[in-house]
Amino acid sequence: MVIKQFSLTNTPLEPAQLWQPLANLSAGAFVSFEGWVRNHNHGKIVTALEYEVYPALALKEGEQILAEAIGKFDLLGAIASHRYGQLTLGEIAVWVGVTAPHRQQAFAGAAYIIDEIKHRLPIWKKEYYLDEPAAWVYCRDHH
Amino acid sequence: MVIKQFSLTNTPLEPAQLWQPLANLSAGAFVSFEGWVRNHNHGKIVTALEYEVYPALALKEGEQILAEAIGKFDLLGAIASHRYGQLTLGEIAVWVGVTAPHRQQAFAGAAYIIDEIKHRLPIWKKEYYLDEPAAWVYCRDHH
Amino acid sequence: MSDVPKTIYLRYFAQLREQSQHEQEERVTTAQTYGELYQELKTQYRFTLDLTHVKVAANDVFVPLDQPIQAGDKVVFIPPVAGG
Amino acid sequence: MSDVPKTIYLRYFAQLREQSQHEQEERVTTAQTYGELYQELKTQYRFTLDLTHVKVAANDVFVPLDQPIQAGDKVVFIPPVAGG
Repeated sequence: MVIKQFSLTNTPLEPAQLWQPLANLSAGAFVSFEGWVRNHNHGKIVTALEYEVYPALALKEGEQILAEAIGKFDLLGAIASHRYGQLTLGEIAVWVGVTAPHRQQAFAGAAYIIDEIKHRLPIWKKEYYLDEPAAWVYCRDHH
Repeated sequence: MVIKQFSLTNTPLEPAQLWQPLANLSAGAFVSFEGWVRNHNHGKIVTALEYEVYPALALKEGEQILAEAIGKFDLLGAIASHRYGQLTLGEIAVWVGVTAPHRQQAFAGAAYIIDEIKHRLPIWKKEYYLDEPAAWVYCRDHH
Repeated sequence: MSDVPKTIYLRYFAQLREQSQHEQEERVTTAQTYGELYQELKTQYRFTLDLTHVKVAANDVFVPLDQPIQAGDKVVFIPPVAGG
Repeated sequence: MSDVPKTIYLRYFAQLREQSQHEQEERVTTAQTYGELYQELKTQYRFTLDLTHVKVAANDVFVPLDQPIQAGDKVVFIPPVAGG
Protein backbone atom coordinates (compact mmCIF):
# COMPACT_ATOMS: atom_id res chain seq x y z
CA MET A 1 0.00 0.00 0.00
CA VAL A 2 1.42 3.35 -1.03
CA ILE A 3 1.70 5.89 1.82
CA LYS A 4 0.63 9.47 1.08
CA GLN A 5 0.33 11.95 3.96
CA PHE A 6 0.42 15.72 3.82
CA SER A 7 -0.03 17.80 6.95
CA LEU A 8 0.26 21.29 8.40
CA THR A 9 1.33 21.92 11.98
CA ASN A 10 2.13 24.81 14.29
CA THR A 11 4.34 22.68 16.54
CA PRO A 12 7.94 21.60 15.86
CA LEU A 13 8.43 18.99 13.12
CA GLU A 14 9.97 15.77 14.42
CA PRO A 15 11.78 13.82 11.67
CA ALA A 16 12.33 10.83 13.99
CA GLN A 17 8.53 10.42 14.14
CA LEU A 18 7.55 11.68 10.69
CA TRP A 19 9.35 8.99 8.68
CA GLN A 20 7.84 6.04 10.53
CA PRO A 21 4.79 5.35 8.34
CA LEU A 22 7.23 4.94 5.42
CA ALA A 23 8.88 1.82 6.89
CA ASN A 24 8.58 -0.80 4.15
CA LEU A 25 10.64 -3.93 3.51
CA SER A 26 10.26 -3.44 -0.26
CA ALA A 27 11.93 -0.01 -0.14
CA GLY A 28 15.65 0.20 -0.85
CA ALA A 29 15.96 3.96 -0.67
CA PHE A 30 14.70 6.68 1.67
CA VAL A 31 15.37 10.36 0.95
CA SER A 32 14.36 13.21 3.22
CA PHE A 33 14.50 16.96 2.76
CA GLU A 34 14.32 19.53 5.54
CA GLY A 35 14.03 23.28 5.02
CA TRP A 36 15.71 25.04 7.93
CA VAL A 37 15.15 28.62 9.09
CA ARG A 38 18.37 30.47 8.24
CA ASN A 39 19.85 33.45 10.04
CA HIS A 40 20.18 35.43 6.81
CA ASN A 41 18.50 35.87 3.44
CA HIS A 42 19.65 37.99 0.52
CA GLY A 43 22.15 39.79 2.71
CA LYS A 44 19.73 40.64 5.52
CA ILE A 45 20.04 39.32 9.07
CA VAL A 46 16.92 37.28 9.85
CA THR A 47 15.80 37.07 13.48
CA ALA A 48 12.54 35.13 13.17
CA LEU A 49 10.02 33.84 10.67
CA GLU A 50 6.28 33.56 10.41
CA TYR A 51 4.29 31.35 8.04
CA GLU A 52 0.65 32.05 7.34
CA VAL A 53 -1.31 29.32 5.56
CA TYR A 54 -4.64 28.90 3.79
CA PRO A 55 -5.36 25.51 5.34
CA ALA A 56 -8.20 24.08 3.23
CA LEU A 57 -6.46 24.77 -0.07
CA ALA A 58 -2.96 23.96 1.21
CA LEU A 59 -4.03 20.51 2.37
CA LYS A 60 -5.62 19.77 -1.00
CA GLU A 61 -2.66 21.12 -2.94
CA GLY A 62 -0.19 19.26 -0.73
CA GLU A 63 -1.98 15.94 -1.21
CA GLN A 64 -2.09 16.60 -4.94
CA ILE A 65 1.67 17.27 -5.08
CA LEU A 66 2.39 14.01 -3.25
CA ALA A 67 0.08 12.09 -5.60
CA GLU A 68 1.87 13.56 -8.63
CA ALA A 69 5.29 12.62 -7.24
CA ILE A 70 4.17 9.07 -6.43
CA GLY A 71 2.85 8.66 -9.98
CA LYS A 72 5.79 10.22 -11.78
CA PHE A 73 8.55 8.46 -9.85
CA ASP A 74 6.95 5.18 -8.71
CA LEU A 75 7.42 6.03 -5.08
CA LEU A 76 6.42 3.55 -2.39
CA GLY A 77 5.51 6.39 -0.06
CA ALA A 78 5.62 10.16 0.30
CA ILE A 79 5.04 12.25 3.41
CA ALA A 80 5.34 16.00 3.78
CA SER A 81 4.58 18.37 6.62
CA HIS A 82 4.81 22.17 6.70
CA ARG A 83 5.07 24.37 9.77
CA TYR A 84 3.02 27.53 10.18
CA GLY A 85 2.97 30.26 12.80
CA GLN A 86 6.09 31.65 14.47
CA LEU A 87 9.40 29.89 13.89
CA THR A 88 12.80 30.50 15.41
CA LEU A 89 16.21 30.20 13.73
CA GLY A 90 17.33 26.65 13.06
CA GLU A 91 13.84 25.18 13.22
CA ILE A 92 12.49 22.94 10.47
CA ALA A 93 10.01 24.80 8.26
CA VAL A 94 9.16 21.85 6.03
CA TRP A 95 9.90 18.13 6.06
CA VAL A 96 9.63 15.80 3.04
CA GLY A 97 10.31 12.06 3.13
CA VAL A 98 9.94 9.53 0.34
CA THR A 99 10.71 5.87 -0.24
CA ALA A 100 11.31 4.04 -3.50
CA PRO A 101 12.81 0.77 -4.68
CA HIS A 102 15.95 2.64 -5.88
CA ARG A 103 17.72 5.86 -5.02
CA GLN A 104 17.27 7.75 -8.30
CA GLN A 105 13.48 7.65 -7.93
CA ALA A 106 13.67 8.68 -4.28
CA PHE A 107 15.90 11.70 -4.98
CA ALA A 108 13.78 12.79 -7.95
CA GLY A 109 10.56 12.38 -5.98
CA ALA A 110 11.75 14.35 -2.96
CA ALA A 111 13.12 17.16 -5.16
CA TYR A 112 9.86 17.32 -7.10
CA ILE A 113 7.79 17.58 -3.94
CA ILE A 114 9.78 20.42 -2.37
CA ASP A 115 9.94 22.31 -5.68
CA GLU A 116 6.17 22.11 -6.06
CA ILE A 117 5.56 23.01 -2.42
CA LYS A 118 7.64 26.15 -2.88
CA HIS A 119 5.80 27.17 -6.02
CA ARG A 120 2.23 26.06 -5.39
CA LEU A 121 1.38 25.65 -1.73
CA PRO A 122 -0.75 28.58 -0.51
CA ILE A 123 1.53 29.52 2.37
CA TRP A 124 3.28 32.83 2.93
CA LYS A 125 6.48 33.70 4.73
CA LYS A 126 7.14 36.87 6.67
CA GLU A 127 10.76 37.47 7.59
CA TYR A 128 11.71 39.59 10.60
CA TYR A 129 15.05 41.38 10.26
CA LEU A 130 17.54 42.90 12.64
CA ASP A 131 17.62 46.40 11.16
CA GLU A 132 14.69 46.58 8.76
CA PRO A 133 10.92 46.23 8.80
CA ALA A 134 9.56 42.71 8.47
CA ALA A 135 8.55 41.72 4.94
CA TRP A 136 6.54 39.07 3.12
CA VAL A 137 9.04 37.31 0.90
CA TYR A 138 8.32 35.43 -2.30
CA CYS A 139 9.80 32.39 -3.88
CA ARG A 140 12.61 33.96 -5.92
CA ASP A 141 12.83 31.02 -8.24
CA HIS A 142 9.43 31.88 -9.52
CA HIS A 143 9.10 35.65 -9.62
CA MET B 1 33.54 25.48 9.63
CA VAL B 2 32.60 22.81 7.13
CA ILE B 3 31.68 19.46 8.68
CA LYS B 4 33.09 16.32 7.02
CA GLN B 5 32.72 12.97 8.79
CA PHE B 6 32.87 9.50 7.30
CA SER B 7 32.56 6.42 9.49
CA LEU B 8 32.05 2.65 9.44
CA THR B 9 30.09 0.84 12.11
CA ASN B 10 28.84 -2.63 12.93
CA THR B 11 26.00 -1.34 15.10
CA PRO B 12 22.66 0.10 13.90
CA LEU B 13 22.81 3.54 12.26
CA GLU B 14 20.81 6.16 14.17
CA PRO B 15 19.72 9.06 11.91
CA ALA B 16 18.42 11.03 14.91
CA GLN B 17 22.00 11.16 16.22
CA LEU B 18 23.95 11.19 12.96
CA TRP B 19 22.63 14.50 11.62
CA GLN B 20 23.42 16.52 14.74
CA PRO B 21 26.91 17.80 13.86
CA LEU B 22 25.34 19.34 10.74
CA ALA B 23 23.19 21.82 12.72
CA ASN B 24 24.10 25.23 11.29
CA LEU B 25 22.12 28.47 11.27
CA SER B 26 23.53 29.34 7.84
CA ALA B 27 22.08 26.20 6.27
CA GLY B 28 18.70 26.44 4.56
CA ALA B 29 18.55 22.88 3.28
CA PHE B 30 19.25 19.45 4.72
CA VAL B 31 19.00 16.31 2.59
CA SER B 32 19.50 12.79 3.88
CA PHE B 33 19.68 9.46 2.09
CA GLU B 34 19.24 6.05 3.69
CA GLY B 35 19.85 2.74 1.98
CA TRP B 36 17.52 0.14 3.49
CA VAL B 37 17.94 -3.65 3.39
CA ARG B 38 15.17 -4.88 1.09
CA ASN B 39 13.41 -8.23 1.23
CA HIS B 40 14.06 -8.89 -2.46
CA ASN B 41 16.61 -8.18 -5.17
CA HIS B 42 16.42 -9.06 -8.85
CA GLY B 43 13.51 -11.39 -8.22
CA LYS B 44 15.09 -13.32 -5.35
CA ILE B 45 13.77 -13.33 -1.79
CA VAL B 46 16.45 -11.90 0.48
CA THR B 47 16.52 -13.05 4.10
CA ALA B 48 19.65 -11.30 5.42
CA LEU B 49 22.67 -9.34 4.33
CA GLU B 50 26.34 -9.19 5.22
CA TYR B 51 28.78 -6.39 4.44
CA GLU B 52 32.51 -6.99 4.54
CA VAL B 53 34.73 -3.91 4.46
CA TYR B 54 38.40 -3.06 3.95
CA PRO B 55 38.50 -0.49 6.72
CA ALA B 56 41.71 1.46 6.13
CA LEU B 57 40.98 2.09 2.46
CA ALA B 58 37.24 2.57 2.94
CA LEU B 59 37.78 5.33 5.50
CA LYS B 60 40.19 7.14 3.18
CA GLU B 61 37.94 6.73 0.17
CA GLY B 62 34.87 7.80 2.13
CA GLU B 63 36.54 10.98 3.38
CA GLN B 64 37.72 11.69 -0.17
CA ILE B 65 34.18 11.31 -1.55
CA LEU B 66 32.80 13.74 1.06
CA ALA B 67 35.57 16.24 0.28
CA GLU B 68 34.76 16.05 -3.44
CA ALA B 69 31.04 16.62 -2.79
CA ILE B 70 31.71 19.58 -0.50
CA GLY B 71 33.92 21.18 -3.15
CA LYS B 72 31.67 20.49 -6.12
CA PHE B 73 28.40 21.61 -4.51
CA ASP B 74 29.46 24.18 -1.90
CA LEU B 75 28.07 22.09 0.92
CA LEU B 76 28.17 23.39 4.49
CA GLY B 77 28.55 19.86 5.79
CA ALA B 78 28.55 16.22 4.74
CA ILE B 79 28.37 13.13 6.91
CA ALA B 80 28.15 9.51 5.82
CA SER B 81 28.25 6.26 7.72
CA HIS B 82 28.20 2.69 6.37
CA ARG B 83 27.23 -0.46 8.25
CA TYR B 84 29.24 -3.65 8.04
CA GLY B 85 28.70 -7.13 9.42
CA GLN B 86 25.33 -8.87 9.58
CA LEU B 87 22.20 -6.83 8.79
CA THR B 88 18.56 -7.78 9.00
CA LEU B 89 15.73 -6.73 6.69
CA GLY B 90 14.65 -3.11 7.05
CA GLU B 91 17.90 -1.97 8.67
CA ILE B 92 19.83 1.03 7.37
CA ALA B 93 22.91 -0.05 5.41
CA VAL B 94 24.18 3.46 4.70
CA TRP B 95 23.26 6.96 5.87
CA VAL B 96 24.23 10.18 4.09
CA GLY B 97 23.35 13.67 5.31
CA VAL B 98 24.35 17.02 3.82
CA THR B 99 23.58 20.69 4.41
CA ALA B 100 23.80 23.59 1.99
CA PRO B 101 22.50 27.14 1.69
CA HIS B 102 19.91 25.99 -0.89
CA ARG B 103 18.15 22.78 -1.76
CA GLN B 104 19.58 22.17 -5.23
CA GLN B 105 23.10 21.91 -3.85
CA ALA B 106 21.97 19.68 -1.02
CA PHE B 107 20.18 17.22 -3.33
CA ALA B 108 23.07 17.15 -5.79
CA GLY B 109 25.62 16.66 -3.01
CA ALA B 110 23.76 13.81 -1.34
CA ALA B 111 23.17 12.06 -4.68
CA TYR B 112 26.85 12.42 -5.60
CA ILE B 113 27.99 10.94 -2.30
CA ILE B 114 25.79 7.84 -2.45
CA ASP B 115 26.63 7.27 -6.13
CA GLU B 116 30.35 7.38 -5.39
CA ILE B 117 29.99 5.22 -2.28
CA LYS B 118 28.27 2.57 -4.38
CA HIS B 119 30.94 2.63 -7.05
CA ARG B 120 34.15 3.26 -5.12
CA LEU B 121 33.95 2.27 -1.48
CA PRO B 122 35.81 -1.03 -0.86
CA ILE B 123 32.89 -2.80 0.76
CA TRP B 124 31.21 -5.99 -0.39
CA LYS B 125 27.70 -7.27 0.03
CA LYS B 126 26.68 -10.90 0.45
CA GLU B 127 22.99 -11.58 0.09
CA TYR B 128 21.36 -14.57 1.74
CA TYR B 129 18.32 -15.95 -0.09
CA LEU B 130 15.36 -18.09 0.80
CA ASP B 131 15.86 -20.82 -1.80
CA GLU B 132 19.34 -20.29 -3.20
CA PRO B 133 22.94 -20.18 -2.02
CA ALA B 134 24.17 -16.85 -0.67
CA ALA B 135 26.04 -14.71 -3.20
CA TRP B 136 28.34 -11.70 -3.35
CA VAL B 137 26.45 -9.14 -5.38
CA TYR B 138 27.95 -6.26 -7.37
CA CYS B 139 26.79 -2.79 -8.09
CA ARG B 140 24.76 -3.39 -11.26
CA ASP B 141 25.05 0.21 -12.34
CA HIS B 142 28.73 -0.32 -12.86
CA HIS B 143 29.26 -3.81 -14.21
CA MET C 1 -28.46 39.41 -15.20
CA SER C 2 -24.86 40.47 -15.42
CA ASP C 3 -25.43 43.62 -13.38
CA VAL C 4 -27.19 41.88 -10.55
CA PRO C 5 -25.08 42.40 -7.41
CA LYS C 6 -23.79 39.19 -5.87
CA THR C 7 -22.91 38.47 -2.27
CA ILE C 8 -19.56 36.74 -1.82
CA TYR C 9 -17.33 35.87 1.13
CA LEU C 10 -13.70 36.93 1.08
CA ARG C 11 -10.75 35.78 3.21
CA TYR C 12 -7.45 37.62 3.15
CA PHE C 13 -3.96 36.27 3.77
CA ALA C 14 -0.46 37.72 4.20
CA GLN C 15 0.07 41.17 2.71
CA LEU C 16 -3.51 41.30 1.40
CA ARG C 17 -4.73 40.78 4.97
CA GLU C 18 -2.42 43.46 6.27
CA GLN C 19 -3.24 45.97 3.54
CA SER C 20 -7.02 45.40 3.70
CA GLN C 21 -6.94 45.20 7.51
CA HIS C 22 -9.48 42.43 7.18
CA GLU C 23 -9.20 38.73 7.85
CA GLN C 24 -12.54 38.15 6.16
CA GLU C 25 -15.36 40.12 4.64
CA GLU C 26 -18.86 39.59 3.31
CA ARG C 27 -19.15 41.75 0.21
CA VAL C 28 -21.73 42.68 -2.41
CA THR C 29 -20.14 43.20 -5.79
CA THR C 30 -21.15 43.84 -9.38
CA ALA C 31 -17.79 42.58 -10.67
CA GLN C 32 -18.28 39.95 -13.36
CA THR C 33 -15.05 38.00 -12.89
CA TYR C 34 -12.55 37.35 -10.10
CA GLY C 35 -10.10 39.56 -11.96
CA GLU C 36 -12.55 42.46 -11.96
CA LEU C 37 -13.21 41.84 -8.27
CA TYR C 38 -9.50 42.02 -7.52
CA GLN C 39 -9.22 45.38 -9.29
CA GLU C 40 -12.15 46.66 -7.22
CA LEU C 41 -10.45 45.57 -4.00
CA LYS C 42 -7.05 46.83 -5.14
CA THR C 43 -8.48 50.30 -5.63
CA GLN C 44 -10.32 50.31 -2.32
CA TYR C 45 -7.51 48.87 -0.17
CA ARG C 46 -4.54 50.14 -2.19
CA PHE C 47 -3.14 46.65 -2.67
CA THR C 48 0.42 46.95 -3.91
CA LEU C 49 0.31 43.68 -5.86
CA ASP C 50 -0.80 43.86 -9.48
CA LEU C 51 -3.35 41.38 -10.78
CA THR C 52 -0.64 39.60 -12.78
CA HIS C 53 1.01 38.46 -9.53
CA VAL C 54 -2.15 37.12 -7.96
CA LYS C 55 -4.03 33.83 -8.27
CA VAL C 56 -7.52 33.12 -7.00
CA ALA C 57 -9.33 30.27 -5.30
CA ALA C 58 -13.11 29.96 -5.20
CA ASN C 59 -14.56 27.55 -2.68
CA ASP C 60 -11.08 26.20 -1.89
CA VAL C 61 -10.21 25.40 -5.52
CA PHE C 62 -7.89 27.34 -7.82
CA VAL C 63 -9.92 28.91 -10.64
CA PRO C 64 -9.04 31.18 -13.60
CA LEU C 65 -9.14 34.90 -12.88
CA ASP C 66 -11.40 35.48 -15.88
CA GLN C 67 -14.02 33.00 -14.64
CA PRO C 68 -17.45 34.51 -13.77
CA ILE C 69 -18.21 35.03 -10.11
CA GLN C 70 -21.05 32.98 -8.63
CA ALA C 71 -23.21 34.32 -5.83
CA GLY C 72 -22.17 32.78 -2.52
CA ASP C 73 -18.58 32.09 -3.60
CA LYS C 74 -15.93 31.85 -0.91
CA VAL C 75 -13.13 33.81 -2.61
CA VAL C 76 -9.44 33.97 -1.66
CA PHE C 77 -6.86 35.92 -3.63
CA ILE C 78 -3.46 34.26 -3.43
CA PRO C 79 -0.41 36.54 -3.36
CA PRO C 80 2.92 35.01 -4.42
CA VAL C 81 3.58 31.99 -2.22
CA ALA C 82 6.76 31.03 -0.38
CA GLY C 83 6.64 27.54 1.05
CA GLY C 84 9.65 25.67 2.30
CA MET D 1 67.03 -7.53 -10.17
CA SER D 2 63.69 -8.23 -11.78
CA ASP D 3 63.82 -11.90 -10.90
CA VAL D 4 64.62 -11.37 -7.25
CA PRO D 5 61.74 -12.82 -5.25
CA LYS D 6 59.92 -10.28 -3.10
CA THR D 7 58.05 -10.84 0.12
CA ILE D 8 54.62 -9.22 0.21
CA TYR D 9 51.62 -9.31 2.52
CA LEU D 10 48.18 -10.08 1.12
CA ARG D 11 44.74 -9.61 2.62
CA TYR D 12 41.67 -11.14 1.02
CA PHE D 13 38.08 -9.90 1.10
CA ALA D 14 34.69 -11.21 0.01
CA GLN D 15 34.76 -13.87 -2.69
CA LEU D 16 38.58 -13.73 -2.93
CA ARG D 17 38.72 -14.57 0.77
CA GLU D 18 36.27 -17.42 0.34
CA GLN D 19 37.95 -18.84 -2.78
CA SER D 20 41.49 -18.57 -1.38
CA GLN D 21 40.35 -19.73 2.05
CA HIS D 22 42.76 -17.16 3.45
CA GLU D 23 42.13 -13.92 5.30
CA GLN D 24 45.76 -12.96 4.90
CA GLU D 25 48.98 -14.42 3.61
CA GLU D 26 52.67 -13.65 3.58
CA ARG D 27 53.93 -14.58 0.13
CA VAL D 28 57.17 -14.66 -1.83
CA THR D 29 56.59 -13.87 -5.47
CA THR D 30 58.58 -13.23 -8.63
CA ALA D 31 55.66 -11.43 -10.24
CA GLN D 32 56.73 -8.03 -11.60
CA THR D 33 53.41 -6.21 -11.36
CA TYR D 34 50.21 -6.46 -9.33
CA GLY D 35 48.47 -7.71 -12.45
CA GLU D 36 50.96 -10.56 -12.80
CA LEU D 37 50.57 -11.34 -9.11
CA TYR D 38 46.78 -11.56 -9.53
CA GLN D 39 47.17 -14.05 -12.36
CA GLU D 40 49.49 -16.14 -10.18
CA LEU D 41 46.90 -16.16 -7.37
CA LYS D 42 44.02 -16.76 -9.78
CA THR D 43 45.70 -19.90 -11.06
CA GLN D 44 46.55 -21.19 -7.60
CA TYR D 45 43.20 -20.45 -5.94
CA ARG D 46 40.96 -20.76 -9.01
CA PHE D 47 39.58 -17.26 -8.58
CA THR D 48 36.51 -16.89 -10.77
CA LEU D 49 36.99 -13.16 -11.32
CA ASP D 50 39.06 -12.10 -14.31
CA LEU D 51 41.73 -9.47 -13.89
CA THR D 52 39.60 -6.96 -15.79
CA HIS D 53 37.07 -6.96 -12.92
CA VAL D 54 39.60 -6.42 -10.18
CA LYS D 55 41.34 -3.35 -8.76
CA VAL D 56 44.31 -3.33 -6.44
CA ALA D 57 45.45 -1.36 -3.40
CA ALA D 58 49.03 -1.31 -2.16
CA ASN D 59 49.62 -0.02 1.35
CA ASP D 60 46.00 1.14 1.56
CA VAL D 61 46.11 3.22 -1.63
CA PHE D 62 44.60 2.34 -5.01
CA VAL D 63 47.41 1.77 -7.54
CA PRO D 64 47.48 0.74 -11.21
CA LEU D 65 47.56 -3.00 -11.89
CA ASP D 66 50.58 -2.59 -14.14
CA GLN D 67 52.64 -0.87 -11.45
CA PRO D 68 55.77 -2.76 -10.26
CA ILE D 69 55.53 -4.60 -6.96
CA GLN D 70 57.74 -3.36 -4.14
CA ALA D 71 59.11 -5.72 -1.49
CA GLY D 72 57.13 -5.40 1.71
CA ASP D 73 53.94 -4.17 0.00
CA LYS D 74 50.64 -4.76 1.74
CA VAL D 75 48.51 -5.83 -1.21
CA VAL D 76 44.73 -6.11 -1.43
CA PHE D 77 42.88 -7.11 -4.59
CA ILE D 78 39.49 -5.44 -4.75
CA PRO D 79 36.66 -7.42 -6.33
CA PRO D 80 33.67 -5.42 -7.65
CA VAL D 81 32.29 -3.35 -4.78
CA ALA D 82 28.69 -2.93 -3.65
CA GLY D 83 28.22 -0.17 -1.11
CA GLY D 84 24.87 1.27 -0.13
